[in-house]
Amino acid sequence: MERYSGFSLFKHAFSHHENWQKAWHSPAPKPSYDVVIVGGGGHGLATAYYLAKQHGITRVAVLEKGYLGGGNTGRNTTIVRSNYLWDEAARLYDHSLSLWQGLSQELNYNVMFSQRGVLNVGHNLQDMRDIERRVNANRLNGIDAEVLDTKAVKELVPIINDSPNIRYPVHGASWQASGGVARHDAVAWGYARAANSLGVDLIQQCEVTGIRRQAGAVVGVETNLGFIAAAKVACVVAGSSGVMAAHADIRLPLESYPLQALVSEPIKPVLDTVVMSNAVHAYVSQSDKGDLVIGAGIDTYNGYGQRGSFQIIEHTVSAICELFPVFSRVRMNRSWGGVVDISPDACPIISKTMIKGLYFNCGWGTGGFKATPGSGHVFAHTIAKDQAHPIAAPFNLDRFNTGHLIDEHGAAAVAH
Amino acid sequence: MLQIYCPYCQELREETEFSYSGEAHIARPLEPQQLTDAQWADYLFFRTNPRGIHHEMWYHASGCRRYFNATRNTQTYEIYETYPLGQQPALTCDIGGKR
Amino acid sequence: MIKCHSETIRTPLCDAVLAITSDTNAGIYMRENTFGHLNLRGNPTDKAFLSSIETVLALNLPLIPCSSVRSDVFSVYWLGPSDWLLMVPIGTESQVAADLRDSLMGQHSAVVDISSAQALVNLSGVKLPELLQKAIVYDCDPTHLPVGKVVQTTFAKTGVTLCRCEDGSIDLIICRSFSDYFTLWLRDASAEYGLAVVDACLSRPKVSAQT
Amino acid sequence: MSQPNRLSVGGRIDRSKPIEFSFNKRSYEGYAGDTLASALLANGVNLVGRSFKYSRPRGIMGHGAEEANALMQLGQGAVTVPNPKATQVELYSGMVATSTNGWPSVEFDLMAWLGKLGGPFMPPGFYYKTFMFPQAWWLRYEKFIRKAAGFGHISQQPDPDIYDKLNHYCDVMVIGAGPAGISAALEAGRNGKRVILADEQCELGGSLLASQQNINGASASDWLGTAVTELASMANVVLLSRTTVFGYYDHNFLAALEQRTDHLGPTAVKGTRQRLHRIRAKAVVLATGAIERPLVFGNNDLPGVMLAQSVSAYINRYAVVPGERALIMTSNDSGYQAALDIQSAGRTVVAVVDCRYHAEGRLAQMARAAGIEVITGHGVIEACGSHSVTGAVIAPLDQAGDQITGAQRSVSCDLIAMAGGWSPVVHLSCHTGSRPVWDEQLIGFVPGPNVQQQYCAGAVVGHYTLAHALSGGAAVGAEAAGAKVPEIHFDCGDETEAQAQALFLIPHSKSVSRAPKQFVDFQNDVTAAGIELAIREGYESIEHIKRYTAMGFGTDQGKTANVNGVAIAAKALHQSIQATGTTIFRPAYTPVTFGALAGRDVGSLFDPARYTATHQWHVAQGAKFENVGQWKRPWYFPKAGETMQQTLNRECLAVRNSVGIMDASTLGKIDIQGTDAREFLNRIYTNDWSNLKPGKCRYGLMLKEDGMVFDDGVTTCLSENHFLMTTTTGGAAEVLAWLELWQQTEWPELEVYFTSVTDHWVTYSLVGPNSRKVLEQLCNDVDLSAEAFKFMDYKAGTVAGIPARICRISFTGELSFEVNVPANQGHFVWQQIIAAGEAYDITPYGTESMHILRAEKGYIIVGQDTDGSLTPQDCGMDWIVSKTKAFSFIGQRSLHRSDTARSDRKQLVGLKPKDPAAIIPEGSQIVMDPNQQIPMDMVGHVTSSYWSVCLDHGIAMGTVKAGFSRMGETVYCPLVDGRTLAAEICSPVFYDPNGERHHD
Ligand SMILES: Cc1cc2nc3c(=O)[nH]c(=O)nc-3n(C[C@H](O)[C@H](O)[C@H](O)COP(=O)(O)OP(=O)(O)OC[C@H]3O[C@@H](n4cnc5c(N)ncnc54)[C@H](O)[C@@H]3O)c2cc1C
Ligand SMILES: NC(=O)c1ccc[n+]([C@@H]2O[C@H](COP(=O)([O-])OP(=O)(O)OC[C@H]3O[C@@H](n4cnc5c(N)ncnc54)[C@H](O)[C@@H]3O)[C@@H](O)[C@H]2O)c1
Ligand SMILES: Cc1cc2nc3c(=O)[nH]c(=O)nc-3n(C[C@H](O)[C@H](O)[C@H](O)COP(=O)(O)O)c2cc1C
Ligand SMILES: [Zn+2]
Repeated sequence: MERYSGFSLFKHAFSHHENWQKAWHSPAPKPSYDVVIVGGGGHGLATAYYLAKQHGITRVAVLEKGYLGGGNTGRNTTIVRSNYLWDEAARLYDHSLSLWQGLSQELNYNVMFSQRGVLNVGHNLQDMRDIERRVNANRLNGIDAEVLDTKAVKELVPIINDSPNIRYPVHGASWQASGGVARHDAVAWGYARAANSLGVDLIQQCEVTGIRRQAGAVVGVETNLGFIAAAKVACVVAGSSGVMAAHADIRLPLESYPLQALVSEPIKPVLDTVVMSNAVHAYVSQSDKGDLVIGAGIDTYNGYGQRGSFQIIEHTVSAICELFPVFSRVRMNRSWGGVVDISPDACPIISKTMIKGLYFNCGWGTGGFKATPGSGHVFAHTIAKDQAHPIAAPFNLDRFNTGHLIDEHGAAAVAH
Repeated sequence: MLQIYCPYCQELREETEFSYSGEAHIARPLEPQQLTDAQWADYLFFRTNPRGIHHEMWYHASGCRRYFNATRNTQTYEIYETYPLGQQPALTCDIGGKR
Repeated sequence: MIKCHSETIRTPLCDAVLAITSDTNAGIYMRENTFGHLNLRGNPTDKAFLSSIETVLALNLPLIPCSSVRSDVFSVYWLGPSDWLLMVPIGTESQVAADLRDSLMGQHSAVVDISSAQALVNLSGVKLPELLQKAIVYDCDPTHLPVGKVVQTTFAKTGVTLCRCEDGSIDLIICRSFSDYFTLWLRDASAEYGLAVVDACLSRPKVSAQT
Repeated sequence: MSQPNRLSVGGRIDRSKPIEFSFNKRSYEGYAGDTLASALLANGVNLVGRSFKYSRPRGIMGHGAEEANALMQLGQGAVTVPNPKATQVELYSGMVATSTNGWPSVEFDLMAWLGKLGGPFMPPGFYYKTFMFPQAWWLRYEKFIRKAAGFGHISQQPDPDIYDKLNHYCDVMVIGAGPAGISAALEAGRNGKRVILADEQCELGGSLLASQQNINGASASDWLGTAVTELASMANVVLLSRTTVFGYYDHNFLAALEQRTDHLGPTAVKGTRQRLHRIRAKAVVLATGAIERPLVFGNNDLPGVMLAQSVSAYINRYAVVPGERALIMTSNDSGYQAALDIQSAGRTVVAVVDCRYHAEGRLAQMARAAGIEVITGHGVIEACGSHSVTGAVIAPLDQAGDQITGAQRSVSCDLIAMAGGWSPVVHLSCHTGSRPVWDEQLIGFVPGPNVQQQYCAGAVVGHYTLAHALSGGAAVGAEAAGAKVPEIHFDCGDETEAQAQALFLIPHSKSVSRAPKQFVDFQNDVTAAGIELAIREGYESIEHIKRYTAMGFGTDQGKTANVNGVAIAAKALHQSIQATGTTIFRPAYTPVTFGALAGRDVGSLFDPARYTATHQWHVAQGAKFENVGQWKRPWYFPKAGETMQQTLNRECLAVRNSVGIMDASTLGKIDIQGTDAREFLNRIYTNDWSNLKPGKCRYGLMLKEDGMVFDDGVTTCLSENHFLMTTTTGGAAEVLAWLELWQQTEWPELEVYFTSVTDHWVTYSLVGPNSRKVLEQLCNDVDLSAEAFKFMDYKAGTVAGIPARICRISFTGELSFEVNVPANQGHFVWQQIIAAGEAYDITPYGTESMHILRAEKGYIIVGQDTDGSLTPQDCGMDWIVSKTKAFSFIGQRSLHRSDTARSDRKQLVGLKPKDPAAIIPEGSQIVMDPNQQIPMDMVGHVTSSYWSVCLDHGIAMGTVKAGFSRMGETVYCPLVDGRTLAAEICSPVFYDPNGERHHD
């Protein structure tokens, strides 16, 4: 792999950038692999990378039905934080956050992980109780977190409406300074490039249409490019997990819903942090290009359409205008949707299944981008060892049988 | 932005009048105590979640307050039919085919 | 602020932040009409149920979805397949409810007084169509919402029951606790047309403008 | 003359209405009817901004929504608008506009030096390759990068304008009021259908507004006038100009933005600035026209390089010729129109350069006849000039347009009009999920298969002649209306056109990577070389190319860029354009103001606030309010000079020692009737309702099917088959839907009806040892004595003469009566109670004191002490879970799952601070070992905590792992401020543990 650096850029400029190597190759699939990863989103690519890097398993193919990173990885609002309430979730997301911190260097691809801080705003007494609870739990778990009062919020975000007389006044917020945003596409591409350089095959436009089994164990996958043999198949297909499960004649505790986001036209920077409000359902940050990146709520109905209902956009934008009246004259440039896989406890499933050699990593719902490195890391372990990584263990499928859920939304901790 | 035909009000109404309440035709087990944890979990949490034909329940929350079923394509969002609870859909996967 | 002329009664809109006006050029006129409201539940396929109702009200329950029937005394709105709203002259609700319960004795039915739970607001004026378009996602065009049709839908962010009156005006039934939101919204949305409030008090039987 | 490029006759501008405006601090004059762009061009201003990445000088290239360069900062102060396109801004008097980029000025931009110097080091994706070292420095690099972010700026003042929305229903929605749309609307309207015709421009007419053609013998503008008059006369037709349909959603729902006052300027009389139209249509007619494609050649971004159609539009519609000496570069017939227009405007046409070897179309012949030089088989390979066009380099091309075949030569000119073919405006049809299809013949993408009831007419489906647009429009208009297609003939004399040539990148003598920049996406500085580089690096999917280069990411969403980009990529990938595909068009077609999307749903109307019938009284008493769900509940009633804690102390003591009153009207109330009501309650609640007698109340707990506590409240048996259920304030609507769900879906055989009566009844809790004495004064038809009216009894009677339902229930542990009267009489009864209570110093109290008083008794608040993860057992409420009911109530089975049945789950216990003066903050986490290193093992958290004035110490409730078996043990709460508070695990019932007080 050719190393990227300021120097390499400088060097290539003199040959008019005619000699850059491919970031990754697009080979035809081999007849068989040790591990087939279905889904070329951030999680799938990270899984492939860590399989190769940490476990030395390089006979790996990532099969992607569209283009790499074209799923939710390419359509999320890029918020990264780890201030989750429950110990299990906090451990998982914080593991991820620690991997984020050296990721650009590790991948030699600048994923622009920008720790500009994340605010979760509270609007009523119960919100504030929940915030206190979460921040305390975070601190004792070793995660940086603070409770801010209205004044401190205003200092961080001068344009926020801090009037006490509005319908949803800002009572305060939780603040994770180490949270922030990252460049979503770069995460997928960085992992793709690094995985490919370790020998992983990245096969795009390859849709898995069946999972072949023999005697209760996986033997490979059917695809539009033909059968590909593999003793281990790992599904990391986010919103399509239900469809994938059906290929193996199993069901998952998941439903897929449209989730929308939108961007404004680029404006001169006015917002340095990420501001999230669960109560009014709006999340906003400003990108390095100047556009406001805004996350909306999910549609209430199941859907695979990668688009949602207009009233969701209307509601989100009115919430944004309520929090930030100065945005009223800004204009929406584009809106889009993704398909998120919602689990009953708002926590992911990182698990073996009853079928030998079949693994699922899904259920990240509205908030799995931030987990990309950590998720890939623990999932690779789970696949390689056929045994859950300790951090992943609580996120097994069996929890739905035993009742040992990790109820992140029960505690009003926001997703994203 | 769906427009849904309420089989009770007998006209098309805007999505905002309704609330969605998940997959249809999931009967509550008559004797839950007889089930294993896994069987119970299957009823509680596990869903078909298909891409394509989906039978689902809607509640006409801001209208007649009736629950009813709909057959909808989760890929195109086209609604093929709505029908009262207790009835079977006219269109099923086998007829309509998966998309 | 609307004054209330009864010592004991304050209808939902009494507390709403509107002044009564005698504006005759307003684009929108609003008044609160007061009735007793009874919610009526029963099985429409049960002849006994229907006839028990008819005995008391001297009219047939509307069975066609989204329809209403009216007599000199009563109006009945279809709300759902086993659900009706009965409006009776104010003050008679307890009696009518009792009569209905007597008549329905032994049948699966329910008569519930909800007179205080809701307000009936009548809106009229040349700008009414546009105002309705602002607030309501339902198609309120007279071809679609003709006289007598009853529709439960949303008014901005609250629920509403609509009925087109003989004179083309619209009756809106809103929830008591949302009446402040309703009036705020109405005032804001009709500011460009002029809004006249034509009395909103229960105890005054006749419409008269006062400030 | 002050407007050197203005023609003295023609156009749709009003020369009698001159308009003053300023651009970049210089004053100019235009006319009514101008856009900012046409006025600037009239004044010879063609340098209007700087490009985003390389800070290159940019001019106006288009005349409408396609404009990529001319982004403005419009207006000043609170009303300033960032980024409108000058081509879409109608000129008004006093307009102040500035460029959005360029420092210190657009003419002399320092960033341009950076762009020039740094340009070679800034290929697509350069930032992914650098700024990585040292690791911690990214934020610093980013600070610098952010300095260059954004185009316009926003005001820090609140928006003074208002916005609103209108909902529409129609039979036929026609989008675009060019010849095709007008013709369609006429037919649909004539058939009596409800029709809406919307167009983004200030006048209906589309391309007719700039057309020199005739229709059936009349001039285009006369035909248009007649048609619009007819449409306006139809009551069933709504005409919306200045209205952009920006989104086409499912089930034929469309969203459109109408600009109502923007064209009047900020000082105009105020109305709604912009209006969002929300339209549900039975059928949709897309007549959105086509956008002309630029040609991609070296330095094609110089000011003075324009779309040929735009040049014609400026001349014919605005009477502005944007140059003296024009060179036209075309790949199809339409470039000749611009040539003819320029010539008839009296300016010089240097030549028409046509890449085709044969150019024999009608317009080409007319041009030749007019003496215009036509150079076939050539291309403009490069524009010359530093701040604007001063010339061009042309060269002969091979037939395919791939290679330069001979010597190049320079020509001098100050305007290059480019006609690269047409891109139908397929955007809206894509919003519905349909993908456009490449048409080899038309050389453009046309709408893909219809997903909804959608029709297309005119240039959007490649019907490029006026006659075809008109007749096609009439046909689909009739079809969409369900009517017979009329036999109307349109004679426009434009039926013949020669085949266009596909030309997406004009070759240069140097290779693409070395040639002067050949721009594809002007706004985002994406060049042909950039696209090729992306592909070279493996970003082969068109979506990767888009994301890697930012092609189509701009505020113009690639209207002029995407097709060229796709074609260039296809060629580099050696695959067809169809196989390469487009990127996805998404809403918004053009940008939409946030304020309009929000409409009235801001400020106090953002979310309804619900009030009780006694609210005004609370306000008059100076109550502080708490938001609970949508309700405004009195939180506490401070008296002058009191701190909050003093108020709470006073309120609590009043309740414990005399009498207090609380407005509990917000509790949800559901009337439940039917012979199976009891059975229904048995199934919904955890406890047994079989033997609750009429006249009795009982507390109930509801679980979700997963076994977790979901809601609670007291249900009263009014008569054998009649119950009144109360729910939490926030849960009321959800509980009603929940009851309906089970009854309608699972147990339709159960005869039971539910009616919400939350708003009908007010509920006043009259609480304290003197409560009976107060009530006795107002109630003479109920025996309130302890013997006759027992704890958990219900009786009907009158209070202050008003029919009332009275319950003896208690959430505070004191003797108390809950008085329910119809809300219309609520305020009256409240006042009577207050008056009657005067002798006992009756004290109104709010939710906060209520919380303290109930916590002293260990009663839970669902949603505060529970969070969806606690079972009744976890809450210490196993006593309320019936073990004998025949039917497996909702949630029961889940309680027996292996994890849920564990005895060491987190359990809700009382916590007594070791330091009696301490109040442990709510939300504190609980640990067993305060000295453990982080990460600490947390065993639970504090859910409720208060100062109990009655007990004179702090009290708290919280969850603790295996808490029930740890009674008496000490736990610790490490606080943010470094303190650690110790507490003893105890029973949550702190006060009157035997319940003696409320029983007497
Ligand atoms: C609008 C929106 C906003 C969000 N905001 C945030 C946020 O701010 N912060 C955050 O942390 N998270 C956020 N998320 C969630 C986050 O995007 C996802 O959790 C995360 O990106 C999931 O990554 P993934 O790799 O698992 O899935 P994906 O990126 O969706 O990848 C799955 C891939 O599988 C492929 N695939 C599916 N079926 C098949 C098949 N049969 N064969 C082959 N390939 C197949 C798909 O094409 C896809 O590329 C948001 C999501 C959305 C939609
Ligand atoms: N000679 C050629 O090759 C050629 C090519 C293209 C067009 N034309 C001419 O163009 C005309 C085609 O007529 P037409 O009616 O199809 O197109 P048109 O360009 O005349 O009208 C389209 C109208 O739709 C509007 N519009 C586009 N998108 C919109 C949206 N989302 N919301 C609101 N308005 C929107 C545009 O502003 C425009 O006014 C004919 O007169 C034809 O001669 C010629
Ligand atoms: C964080 C983020 C920022 C984006 N910014 C822009 C933008 O500035 N302009 C734009 O056109 N699209 C932007 N997009 C949206 C993409 O164009 C695209 O809509 C999205 O990735 C979904 O893909 P699809 O629309 O092709 O389905 C952004 C997307 C994300 C996730
Ligand atoms: Zn209905």
